[in-house]
Amino acid sequence: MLSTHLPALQVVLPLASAPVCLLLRHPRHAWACALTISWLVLAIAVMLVQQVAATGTISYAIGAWATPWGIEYRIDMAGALMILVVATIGAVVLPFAGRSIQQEIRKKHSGLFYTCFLLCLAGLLGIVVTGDAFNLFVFLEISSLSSYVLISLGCTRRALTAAFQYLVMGTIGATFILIGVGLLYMLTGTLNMVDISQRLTEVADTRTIRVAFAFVTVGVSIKLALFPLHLWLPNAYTFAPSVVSAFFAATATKVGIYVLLRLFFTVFGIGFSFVAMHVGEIMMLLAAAAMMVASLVAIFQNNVKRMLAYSSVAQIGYIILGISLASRDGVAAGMIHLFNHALIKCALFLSLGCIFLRLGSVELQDMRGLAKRMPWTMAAFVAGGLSLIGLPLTSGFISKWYLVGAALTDGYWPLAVLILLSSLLALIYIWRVVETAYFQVPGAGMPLVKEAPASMLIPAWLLIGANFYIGVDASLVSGIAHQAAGILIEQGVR
Amino acid sequence: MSELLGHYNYWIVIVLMMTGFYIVIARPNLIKKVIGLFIFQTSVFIFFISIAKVEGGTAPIIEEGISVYSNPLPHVLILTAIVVGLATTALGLALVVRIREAYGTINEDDIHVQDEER
Amino acid sequence: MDMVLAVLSWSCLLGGAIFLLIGALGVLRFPDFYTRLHAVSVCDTLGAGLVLAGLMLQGGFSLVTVKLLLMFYFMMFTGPTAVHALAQAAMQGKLQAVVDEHEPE
Amino acid sequence: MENLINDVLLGLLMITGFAIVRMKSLLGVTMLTSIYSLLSASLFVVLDAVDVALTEAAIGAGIATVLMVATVALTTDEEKVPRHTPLLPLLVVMATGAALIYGTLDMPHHGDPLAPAHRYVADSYLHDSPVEIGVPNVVTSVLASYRGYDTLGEVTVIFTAAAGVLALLGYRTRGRNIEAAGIRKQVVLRVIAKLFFPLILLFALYVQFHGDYGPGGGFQAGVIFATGFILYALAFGLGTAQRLIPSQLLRILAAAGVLIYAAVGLESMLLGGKFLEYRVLADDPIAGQHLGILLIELGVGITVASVMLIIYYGFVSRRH
Amino acid sequence: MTVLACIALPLLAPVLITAMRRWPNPREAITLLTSVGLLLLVSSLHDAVLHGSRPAIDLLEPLPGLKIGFEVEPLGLLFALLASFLWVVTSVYSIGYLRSLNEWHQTSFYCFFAMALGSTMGIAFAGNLFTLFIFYELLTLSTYPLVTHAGTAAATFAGRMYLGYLLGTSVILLLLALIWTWTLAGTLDFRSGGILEGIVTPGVAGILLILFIFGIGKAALIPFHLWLPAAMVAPTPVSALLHAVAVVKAGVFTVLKVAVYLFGIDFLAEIPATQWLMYVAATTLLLAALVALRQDNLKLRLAWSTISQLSYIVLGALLATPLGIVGGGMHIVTHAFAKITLFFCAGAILVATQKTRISEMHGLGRRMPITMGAFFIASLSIIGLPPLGGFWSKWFLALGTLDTQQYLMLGVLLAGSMLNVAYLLPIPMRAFFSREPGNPGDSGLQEAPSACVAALLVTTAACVVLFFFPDPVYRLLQLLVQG
Repeated sequence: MLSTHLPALQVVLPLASAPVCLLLRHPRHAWACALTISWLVLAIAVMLVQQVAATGTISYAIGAWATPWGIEYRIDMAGALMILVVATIGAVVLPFAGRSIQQEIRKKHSGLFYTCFLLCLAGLLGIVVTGDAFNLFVFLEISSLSSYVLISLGCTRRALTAAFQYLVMGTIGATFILIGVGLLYMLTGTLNMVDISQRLTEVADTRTIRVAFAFVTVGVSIKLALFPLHLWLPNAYTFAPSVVSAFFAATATKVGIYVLLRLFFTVFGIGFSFVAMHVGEIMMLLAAAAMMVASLVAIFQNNVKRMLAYSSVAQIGYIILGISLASRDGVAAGMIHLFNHALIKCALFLSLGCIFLRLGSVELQDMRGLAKRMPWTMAAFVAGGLSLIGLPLTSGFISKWYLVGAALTDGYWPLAVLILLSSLLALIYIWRVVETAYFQVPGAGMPLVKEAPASMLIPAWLLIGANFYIGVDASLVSGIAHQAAGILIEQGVR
Repeated sequence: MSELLGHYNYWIVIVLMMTGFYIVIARPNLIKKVIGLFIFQTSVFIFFISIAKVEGGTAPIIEEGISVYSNPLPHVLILTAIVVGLATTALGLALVVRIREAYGTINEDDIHVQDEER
Repeated sequence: MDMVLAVLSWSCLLGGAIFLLIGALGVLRFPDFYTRLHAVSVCDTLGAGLVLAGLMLQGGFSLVTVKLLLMFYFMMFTGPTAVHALAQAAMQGKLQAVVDEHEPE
Repeated sequence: MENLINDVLLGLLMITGFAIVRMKSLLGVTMLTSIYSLLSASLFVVLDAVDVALTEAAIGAGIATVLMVATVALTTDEEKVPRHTPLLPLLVVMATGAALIYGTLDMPHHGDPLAPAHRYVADSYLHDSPVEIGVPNVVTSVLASYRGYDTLGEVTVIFTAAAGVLALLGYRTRGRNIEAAGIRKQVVLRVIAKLFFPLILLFALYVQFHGDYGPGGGFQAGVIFATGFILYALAFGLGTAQRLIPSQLLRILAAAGVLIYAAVGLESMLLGGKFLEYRVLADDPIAGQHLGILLIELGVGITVASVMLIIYYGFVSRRH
Repeated sequence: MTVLACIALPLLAPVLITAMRRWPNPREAITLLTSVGLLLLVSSLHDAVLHGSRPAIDLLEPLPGLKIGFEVEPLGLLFALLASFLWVVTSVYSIGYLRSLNEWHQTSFYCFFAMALGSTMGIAFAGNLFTLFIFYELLTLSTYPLVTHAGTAAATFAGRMYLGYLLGTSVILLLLALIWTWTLAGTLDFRSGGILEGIVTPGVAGILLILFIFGIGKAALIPFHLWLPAAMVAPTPVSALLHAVAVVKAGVFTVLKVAVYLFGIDFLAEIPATQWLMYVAATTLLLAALVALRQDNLKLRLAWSTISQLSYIVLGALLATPLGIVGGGMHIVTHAFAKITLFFCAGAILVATQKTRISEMHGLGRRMPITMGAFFIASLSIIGLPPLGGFWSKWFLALGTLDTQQYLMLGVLLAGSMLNVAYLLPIPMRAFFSREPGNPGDSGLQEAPSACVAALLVTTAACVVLFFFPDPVYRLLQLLVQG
């Protein structure tokens, strides 16, 4: 009986436990509460994935109102994959948070931190499972508002300006989405995404719909930090608490990409998005620019968190590149990289979190000779870095393999070269860290630090392990991604 | 001509929206930015409510003897959006207060200069 | 009868509008804070009052008139209080009135 | 006549908007913003959106203004002249505006009753909701029942804002009376405030429970409720207000509101319905709908009111 | 199973080596035991392969159709035998070398050395190009710490060059070629006769070939050759085994595999780009030899010589004739023995006299007659004079050029050998026949530690033996070209 309510519970559980978390006075209790919930959420997510795999797309009518009148929760294979990503990262990051937050955030704020974390989790999950355009906006705002707060809790004052910058850009993005949804509603009279797509066929060739498309696309692109709308991201990731950077890098932008997928394929359809609006060509160009420019910028960063943030912008470029091909292979490649990059980036940010815990800094110059002091942490960083570069037997290799393959199949060989060139740039910036940590002698005034505690290392290594597992046997991920891409393309062709 | 008569309403609302948008992206003062966002959002609300208007209709509260009502759905959406807007504004202003305490200024250019110095 | 009511209500409305205009002009043209408060009070009392009266005449004996009466009642409280509070705040803030000793020629 | 009012209001909005761009005094800008909000609320009335108008007046012109004034008081009043000429923003804005205007060309005309937006889902709301839900105010029935989940999200959003303000500004929980000495002397103000305080709360309750039949509901009521306390706090000082309604209580109430809402949803799930399916709450589906709407509006009201106060306390207690 | 053991043994040895890090003797015993064990394991495969069996095993399938699997075929076996035999020798040598120089971080040296060997085994036995690519990258990564072993700024810089060139070419060009081949042919398995014939036009195949040949940066073709001289900052045993045998030979080995099993010899001959790539190889061959002439640092001269010699093998592969392939395969073996001897000598000189420059080696032959004698013999082998192994490989390569009427290439081969004479022979000549300025008297014998001397004697002897018994090598290569 309960199993039919899983889609609703998936979102309501973290949403309803957030207020409880606020009431818990002791930070430890709030942490335990958030941890339990995040694991339950993961369990639900796994069950949902199994359900979707067994029975196909799930639809859940909230309030039992039939689809165009009420709000529908709709989970297909792509959505299931996304839920899995978000829930997994949430469940992995929270054990890490216990220790890390204790150090980085003032004690009286930790309850609030976990409240906002759960809200953000609920918001992101809500975005994924909802089938209603306006409901998407609402949950987008839940996740955005909570993420502004989470970022502003970073320990320097620049966290405040980063959060403000994100707030301004994020709100502009959300308002653009709102405008787009309004225009769509104006011409179709409905808010349900599937319903919109059906009614859109009659009015697709109007200037209003074209503008609606443009606005929604730009709005979502701000959220997912597509080059050149990524300006909020480097600061936000750099100055947020370590856990938050890890969580966001793996989920927030990814969910944005998922929304973009939904828009292009489910709502507007390939014929409109890619043929009439040429969004494929535009996205391809921007993605290629992101891959090259952001990677180049990353090379010159001295703050490692910032370096990884720029690397994220570049990696988002990869994912968008796959999607812009609008072929089954391309979309599947994009989704595979979405999944893999979530794991990799999260692991990398977690290992930086370990470093920050002991060192109080993630500046490159402070990390000289660190590998001796924190061998496990640095090993995790190197393993993640190798995956980011895309060396074989890592998950990064699998996604690059598919991406290059998809680009070649569609005849875009310069893109294939660009993808590989950009991974070479990744090699350079990762290697700067490796050289500093392994081959330089620590300076005279460097503190004698210990290895990070196990509660923080285990989550990082779990992700690294998953990453290597995927590198060795990617059939599960690639199977889900291909199935999801197949459904999306099918919806998109109509 | 009918284009003009049928759409000038929307055009004015678009001008209003763009006024707010301009304040957000052109002004370095943080309070002004938040206010710009507020104006931008409020104007979008007006746009939605304009969509909902039905010529000759009344407020969507069912009463005997009235058959034409304005569209209630955008009203519902905007009720939600107003609250969301307030939440954003409150958070933005709270951030401004904290930024002022940390930097001693609420001018984006000055803040930038201070960040560069370090 | 209707005619008379219409004329009465419209003259009330018009009168109210004129007073509001005068008040606004005063706020713009008067030299300092305290004199401007004078102008504002005109808006609150005569301006708004006459408009409300005109509307009541239009509404006749119905729930609307009761609501308008309530509004008038509240405005009679809030307007003066607000002006009073403002003036006192200005006094406390040591805001000086502009006293122009030289008559313009 | 209606069109004329509409046009005049739009014109005033434009003037206010441009004035906000030009004006350098931030306090002045705040006032203009309040006016802008009030004007748009009036416009909403003309456009038949009474519920929205009430909300906009209470939130936009009311609470938001209070917060902006508080911020200006905590920071600075003057805006520096920007160093660079904002050419790029101007271009971006022009392009965005041009795109939107281009988009309007294929829109149905303003007020066109045959526009697709009015013909499909909205039409059936108007027809079916008296039968299915039995509440005259269609906005309430859509808000609370058909799209009740959005409203849950909305309550969560406002709850998030409270958590955010708490995290950013916090507040002093102990009642240290920090009102300026001046307010003590404001006898007239205090008397009037004392007089109005119960009236405002009464009105809030009216709006809360009259939402089914006329404009109103949990949001508006919550905001008005909070306004009453804000007035009280303004007249008698923050400490007094906090003794009346302590911060810790607000925290609990804010959480409780969201929990009530979620509990209604989960309860209907336990009773064999879908999430937020109110009709299973009572034997009679219509009664169930009424009960559900009543409960969730209560939850909304409680959360909104307490969140508004939390935010207000946060801003005001920041004053040194 | 034996195949897996061959790869796993050296990859797992580091665990034990690390466990024994406090006790040098057991630690080095483990290295020695492992290397001997590996040699035995690999040799046990020899007979089966010679009789036509091809032991194969598939491990994993990361992507559908993309397997990690191993298969023993003649060329791979030859390479594995070579590498594992020389590992035994080098282990002995490095124990003497490291101990007498008191190098730091010896444990990590042995660990990474063993891992590099494991990767080499993986390359040798790879059943498809994907597996080969994985171990190719693994080899780069596991040798990186060896290159930067010294820990100096120069070593770090060299490490950057090393990684940049090897990973860069492999990630951008080789991987691209790999994925492209996969999308075209749907498989990356090594099959006799190739997998590309009939699927792609010679034009496309030409582009692919260019990507492959340049992508295999370990083959050190101009312009991707600079990593090899840079890597000479590594300790001498590393240069000896890895940069004269394992790493560089892994590169040319891959070239041979690609030529034989991916393109197929016949199809390769049809591709117009082959001719152009041959010119590139010829240019590399001559230019690198010319540069070698001007090097004063002994190890650098040997490194440039290696670049030149590698091009012989690439050239052999590109001749696209059985004789050329056999010549290339032979040269892998003969050059390996000769070059490792030369490096051993260089190391021995460094250990005994701390001298690295050729200009300082006047009269060294009197003090280190064994070392310099070995140096002389190995030089002759590289030049290709009988009665030394190097003769056979050059012989077959020359036959290959005649077979395909590439007379220009024959000229290049001969000119290359002339240059070999010019840059190698002056060294023993100077050592034996000129006197140290300012130190006219005899200073007595001053040989390197006996472990070093023993090692270099073994390899020198092998150079000679190969001339008289080239048959085992030849038979394996014959199997390769016959399919």
